[in-house]
Amino acid sequence: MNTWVFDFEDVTGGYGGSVVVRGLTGAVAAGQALCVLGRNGVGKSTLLRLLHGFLPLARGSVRFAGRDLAGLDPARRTALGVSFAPQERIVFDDLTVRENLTLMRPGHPLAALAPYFARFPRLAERLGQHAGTLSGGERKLLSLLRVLAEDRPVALLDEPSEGVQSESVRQMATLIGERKAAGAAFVIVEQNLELVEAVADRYLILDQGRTVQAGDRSTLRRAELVAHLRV
Amino acid sequence: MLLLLLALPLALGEYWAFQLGLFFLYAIAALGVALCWGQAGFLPLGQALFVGLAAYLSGAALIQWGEAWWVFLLLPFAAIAAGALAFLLGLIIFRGRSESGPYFAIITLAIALLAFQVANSWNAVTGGYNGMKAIPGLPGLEGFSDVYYLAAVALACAVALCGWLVQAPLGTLWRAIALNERRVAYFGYDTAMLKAIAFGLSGVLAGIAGALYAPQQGLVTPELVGFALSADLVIWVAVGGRKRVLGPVLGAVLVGILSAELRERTYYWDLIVAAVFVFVVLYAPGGIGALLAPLERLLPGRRKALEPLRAPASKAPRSAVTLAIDGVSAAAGEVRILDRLSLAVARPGIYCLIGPNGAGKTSTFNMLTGELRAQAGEVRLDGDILSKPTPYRLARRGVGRKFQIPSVFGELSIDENLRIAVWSARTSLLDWLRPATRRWDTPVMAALRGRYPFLDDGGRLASALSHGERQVLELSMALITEPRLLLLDEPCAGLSSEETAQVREVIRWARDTLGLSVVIIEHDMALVKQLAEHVFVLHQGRLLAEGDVAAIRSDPRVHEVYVGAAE
Amino acid sequence: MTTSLARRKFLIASAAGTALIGAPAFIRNASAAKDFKIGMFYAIAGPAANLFGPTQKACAELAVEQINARGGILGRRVQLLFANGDAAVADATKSAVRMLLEDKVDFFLGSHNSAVREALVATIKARVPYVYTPIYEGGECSPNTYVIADTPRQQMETVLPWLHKKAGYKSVYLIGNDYVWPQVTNKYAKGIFKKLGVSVLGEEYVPLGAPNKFEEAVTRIKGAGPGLVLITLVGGDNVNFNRTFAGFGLDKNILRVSSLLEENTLLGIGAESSNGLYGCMSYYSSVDTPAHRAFKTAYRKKYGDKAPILGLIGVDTYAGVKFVEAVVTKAKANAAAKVKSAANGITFASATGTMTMRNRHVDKDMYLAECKGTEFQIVETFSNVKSGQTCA
Amino acid sequence: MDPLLVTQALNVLYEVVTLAVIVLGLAIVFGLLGVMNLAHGEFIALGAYVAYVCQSHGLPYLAAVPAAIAACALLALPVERFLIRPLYDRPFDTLLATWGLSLFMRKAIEIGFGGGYKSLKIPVSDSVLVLGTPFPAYRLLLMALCAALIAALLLWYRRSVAGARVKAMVGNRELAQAVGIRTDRLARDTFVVGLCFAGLAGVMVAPLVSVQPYMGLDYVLRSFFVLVVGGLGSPLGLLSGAAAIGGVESAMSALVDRTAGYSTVLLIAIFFLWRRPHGIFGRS
Repeated sequence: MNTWVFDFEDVTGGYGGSVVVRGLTGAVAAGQALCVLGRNGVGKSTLLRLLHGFLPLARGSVRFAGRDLAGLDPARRTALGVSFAPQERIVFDDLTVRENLTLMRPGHPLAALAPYFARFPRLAERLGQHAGTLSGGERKLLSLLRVLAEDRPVALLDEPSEGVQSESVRQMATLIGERKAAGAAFVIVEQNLELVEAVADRYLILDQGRTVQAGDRSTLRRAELVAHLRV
Repeated sequence: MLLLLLALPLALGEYWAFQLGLFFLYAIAALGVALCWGQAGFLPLGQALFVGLAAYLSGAALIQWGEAWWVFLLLPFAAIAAGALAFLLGLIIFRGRSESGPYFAIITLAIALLAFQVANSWNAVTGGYNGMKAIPGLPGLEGFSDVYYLAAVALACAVALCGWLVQAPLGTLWRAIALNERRVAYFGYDTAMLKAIAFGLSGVLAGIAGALYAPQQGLVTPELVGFALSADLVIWVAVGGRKRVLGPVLGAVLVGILSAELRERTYYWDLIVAAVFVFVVLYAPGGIGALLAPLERLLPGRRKALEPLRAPASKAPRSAVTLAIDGVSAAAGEVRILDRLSLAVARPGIYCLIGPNGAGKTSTFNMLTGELRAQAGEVRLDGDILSKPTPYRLARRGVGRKFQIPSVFGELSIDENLRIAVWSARTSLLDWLRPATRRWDTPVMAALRGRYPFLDDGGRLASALSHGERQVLELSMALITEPRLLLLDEPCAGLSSEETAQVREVIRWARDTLGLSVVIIEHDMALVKQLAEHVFVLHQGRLLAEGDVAAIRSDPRVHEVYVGAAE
Repeated sequence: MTTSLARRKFLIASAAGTALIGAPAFIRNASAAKDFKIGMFYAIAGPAANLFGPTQKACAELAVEQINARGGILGRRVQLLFANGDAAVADATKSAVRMLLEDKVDFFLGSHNSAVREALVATIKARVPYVYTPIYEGGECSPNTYVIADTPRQQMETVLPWLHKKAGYKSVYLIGNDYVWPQVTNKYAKGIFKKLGVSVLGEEYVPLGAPNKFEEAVTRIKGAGPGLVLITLVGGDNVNFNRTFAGFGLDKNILRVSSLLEENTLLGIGAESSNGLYGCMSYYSSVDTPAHRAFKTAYRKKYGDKAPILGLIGVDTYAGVKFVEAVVTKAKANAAAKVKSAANGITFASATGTMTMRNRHVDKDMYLAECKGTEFQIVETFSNVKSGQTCA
Repeated sequence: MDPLLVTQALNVLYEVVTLAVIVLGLAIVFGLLGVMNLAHGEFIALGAYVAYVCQSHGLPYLAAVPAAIAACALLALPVERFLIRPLYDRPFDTLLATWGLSLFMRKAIEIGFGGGYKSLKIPVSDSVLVLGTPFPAYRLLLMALCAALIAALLLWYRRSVAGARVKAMVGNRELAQAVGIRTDRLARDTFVVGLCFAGLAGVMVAPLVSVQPYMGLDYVLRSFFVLVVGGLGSPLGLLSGAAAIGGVESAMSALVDRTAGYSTVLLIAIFFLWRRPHGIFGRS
């Protein structure tokens, strides 16, 4: 009996019959973050979409709290306890910031989010605005806040720091750390080393759809990462 | 076949000859609908307009000069007038909006409704509600079954014409438009013109039906212009099968005649037809015509591979290209995508465009090809300001583009895909009609075939290719057009390292042989290092840095946007 | 021999009753040569099929039954062959060709719109006599063609002067659908108004086959303030207009005459909206004449409680069949010339009395009806009104 | 004030407001789900026939409201499951399939109820003085009801959580699934609600028009025109489209005649379909 709250094994699949990722395996326990790293185009986003049921698995399995998620659509996976923040089209442009945050939790007081708003006062000021009017960075923050507000055991985040100013990235890292301390688990696709170094408990480095390196925090070496991420 | 058709009235009698003659005429009009819908991918919902117009013209001519033998010579003009109207309408509508979805169908429907009101109210010319009456039969063909022969011959000619068009380059281009019109425009084709030609020809076919309808029936009423016949034509084509040449003929003759015979005897007939129609739309898009597929395979005489012909030189300019983007801003909604972007491509070579996601790389391409409107700044191609660029115009000036997700024409064969590229900027209207155009070949194409043997397996459908093969096919198509400037969006995404290496070599080879400027959006820094002679780094819609690979690597600003702030 | 065989088959078929309705069709074909065949076009399938079709068929079959009971026409049993008249003209044409060439009918009978009539005229080309029955705009003088229909003269010449005398309207407003029948009717009516010294305050036409609403037209009429509105709208437009007219309260002060107002349309208009509405046609189911009482008794007897509702378009096929009987009996043949000379001045039965054929149209009794709820109350009978048509 | 002018102005307003209600169902189905439902008019007819059946059984007119909603919902569910759901993202085929459905429903109504005209008694038959001019009370009531219905729907769409979820699904289907919205069910419910609104519109206009099997034809094309002119998916678009199509038709009919009104509407529709398919306010 393992202690993983979320794990996947031999995940293989891609778009429209083509295979983009092959044989990926990973796991995360409550209170941990698994960071998935690699250059653009190596299949990181594809992996997250396979994990959350947007794409069908050609092979392999995904489990939440030991339960096989095969055959469940994304909405049901979310309802079970796995939040998902995609990389593109990350907020509902036609809804206000408040609606974005409360869509699935009608009547839930926003006050519970006060600690988050304290870190991102600009969002608190814009509660009544349509999310479509926010800047790219603000949208990323809103997307993250939405997932944190959902307060589910597992969250899958696709490049949360993309386009976000470095000061805010540090705030993000702190928030994710707090949620980890409260027992939440994360799978984070990321290229920003600062964030990775701040939150990662385990990591997975991909190249051309395959795992080239995996391990826990103790084996995370900045120099190696840079080599895989950059020129 | 034709003999059988001509002998039919002797076997079935005059009434059936009359009935069949009428539905042969309808079948000719249905062939036109199928040409638009099954081939070029747009659905005319008011086709009766052209049937009716030709019928009124033909009726008027017969009333005026019905005794004279040369009235026969006038009838083609009725059909041509209908076709000309269709062509002009098509050109105006398609020029106004490039897509051909359901809105086009509703426009044609609205035009037919207007035409019905005109035909119904304009008593002096059309005879109003009661119709244009006392139209004499054609000289020497006054019997009930006499028009049958004319209709049978006309139908045979129409089927032959459609069969030939479907085989001709024009047919390939139409089918490509139906699959992905934007992509066809990127190959330098005037898609609005191509669609207008299809619509015009469908108008001619409808016109032939109308021109013969008048003498056959002796009466033309406004309902011939109206919605009911238009709707019937669509139902016949759908049930008969819109993609096969004989589909609409089967639909019109079988469904049409069954309806005419059974509607007044079977109370629930309309219910049955509606149910069959819905069933066909949902579950049998091939219609009855699909049942013919096994028969067609039995037919002998598959064309042998013919000797390739050397294609004429491209009409696009050949000189080296210069491109200058100067202070261009663009936005989508509230979000600013390009922010005073400036960069220049001054001489042939390989340029890489890099930057984090959302930096505006693909948007830069979209802005260049006119899909994203620039709000400020200007773009100069060869020194001329590009105002209102379109994919078609740019392709004509030697600018090609390959998309990130390969967008080859899946339901066409590899050969057809390649031909669309070869014909780009080399063909005239006449070439679109000549079968010999299908044999065109160029040294670039031959060289690419040499590098990629799968391209020789021309009969395979592009949709059956692997992801990597599709990437290669699309790159090959882009190169075969022999552009001066080629925009490549992640040409190696999803390729194995072996395939990536091959693509890299092909790009280098193309630069050398074609004197080409290539701008590549690329994330794979290893590839950038190997390929790029010059790198542009974009960040938040602006040019952050440029220079050779070494200069970029040592730039701290680039480092920061990629990996986060240094400690 | 063959005759008696045919008769026996007919008797067997009749005895077998409704269960065998499919079978006699085959048997009838076997006896084809001897029967007197009438090719009848009526609304079998189409928008009008449920409105008029059952009545058209029932009335024609009643007439045929009566004729056959007396021994048929020239000793030949009368047989009706049916084709759809509520169809595209090309469909009607091909049915006519089939009846001409394959069924070899002796007479055509049509109850359908004018466009289909033109199609039949163009197809038959006078080879076989053709009688056209429903209300129309007049002017049909094609050779070998006979018309039972009400004409604009027969309608307008009676109702307009009568209402002028009784109600004294001084001005009139014309509204109709935009096609030939309303235009011709209004042209005729305007001649009468001129003679009566009535001023025409407005004349408007609405598109045929378009989704029409009448709030604006009714308001315009309200502003014009005529004493009478002459309505030549058809079908649903007629219903909508009259409901809107009454909805705006104009029915309290302004009289209405509708040219094509039969029982179905009145049901659609409804009791609330029919106050002050008049019609003038040659048939209403409430006409009270000895002939009509007999007709209705026979009709009820044949069709029982489920009998289709009686109305002008439908009942006129009865007169049509009776005309065929009368004229062929007199001419002793169906050859064009003989029928033509026999037809002029011939008198034959209609559902309400008799009609007389002159100039290939008929002189007939016309009835002025006032709407009382959804019933027609006959307020005046005009005897032997001339058609005003002068076909040679 | 000129009483005729007042009445004609009210007529224009009446036309615009009732047209907006007639389009409402299609605005939901086409505007939000992108389903070009050519059977929209037949569902309006269905509502009108349900009203007729209720009235002829002596029920109060309001009883037709739940009855029509029930009838439309019962029919809409299988239609969504077997006709619409397999054809999402195939707009041509949806167009043709719903067209087939409309032919089917029309004939079925004819078989079920006969082809004759049905007349419904007007629930409120008096006139009311408006600025000194009498105007039929039911028309005024209908205008008020229509306005209230549209306002309620808009308010619901703007303020309610369900409205926000629909908006979320329409704007970003994938993210909607990611946050846990069962989009297939929500789309089904939206479709059913749209058709129920069509039925409701049928109940409302039934006393004023000729109720007959072919009545749906009168509504469907104009409804599409309204949506094309107004632009899809926005409540403001629905109202501006209804104002443009209904208002122009009514005004032209008042100033010239019906032929002018009808032709103008066709020409406006052709122009918008051709040049501005995203409506008056839309970006091309």
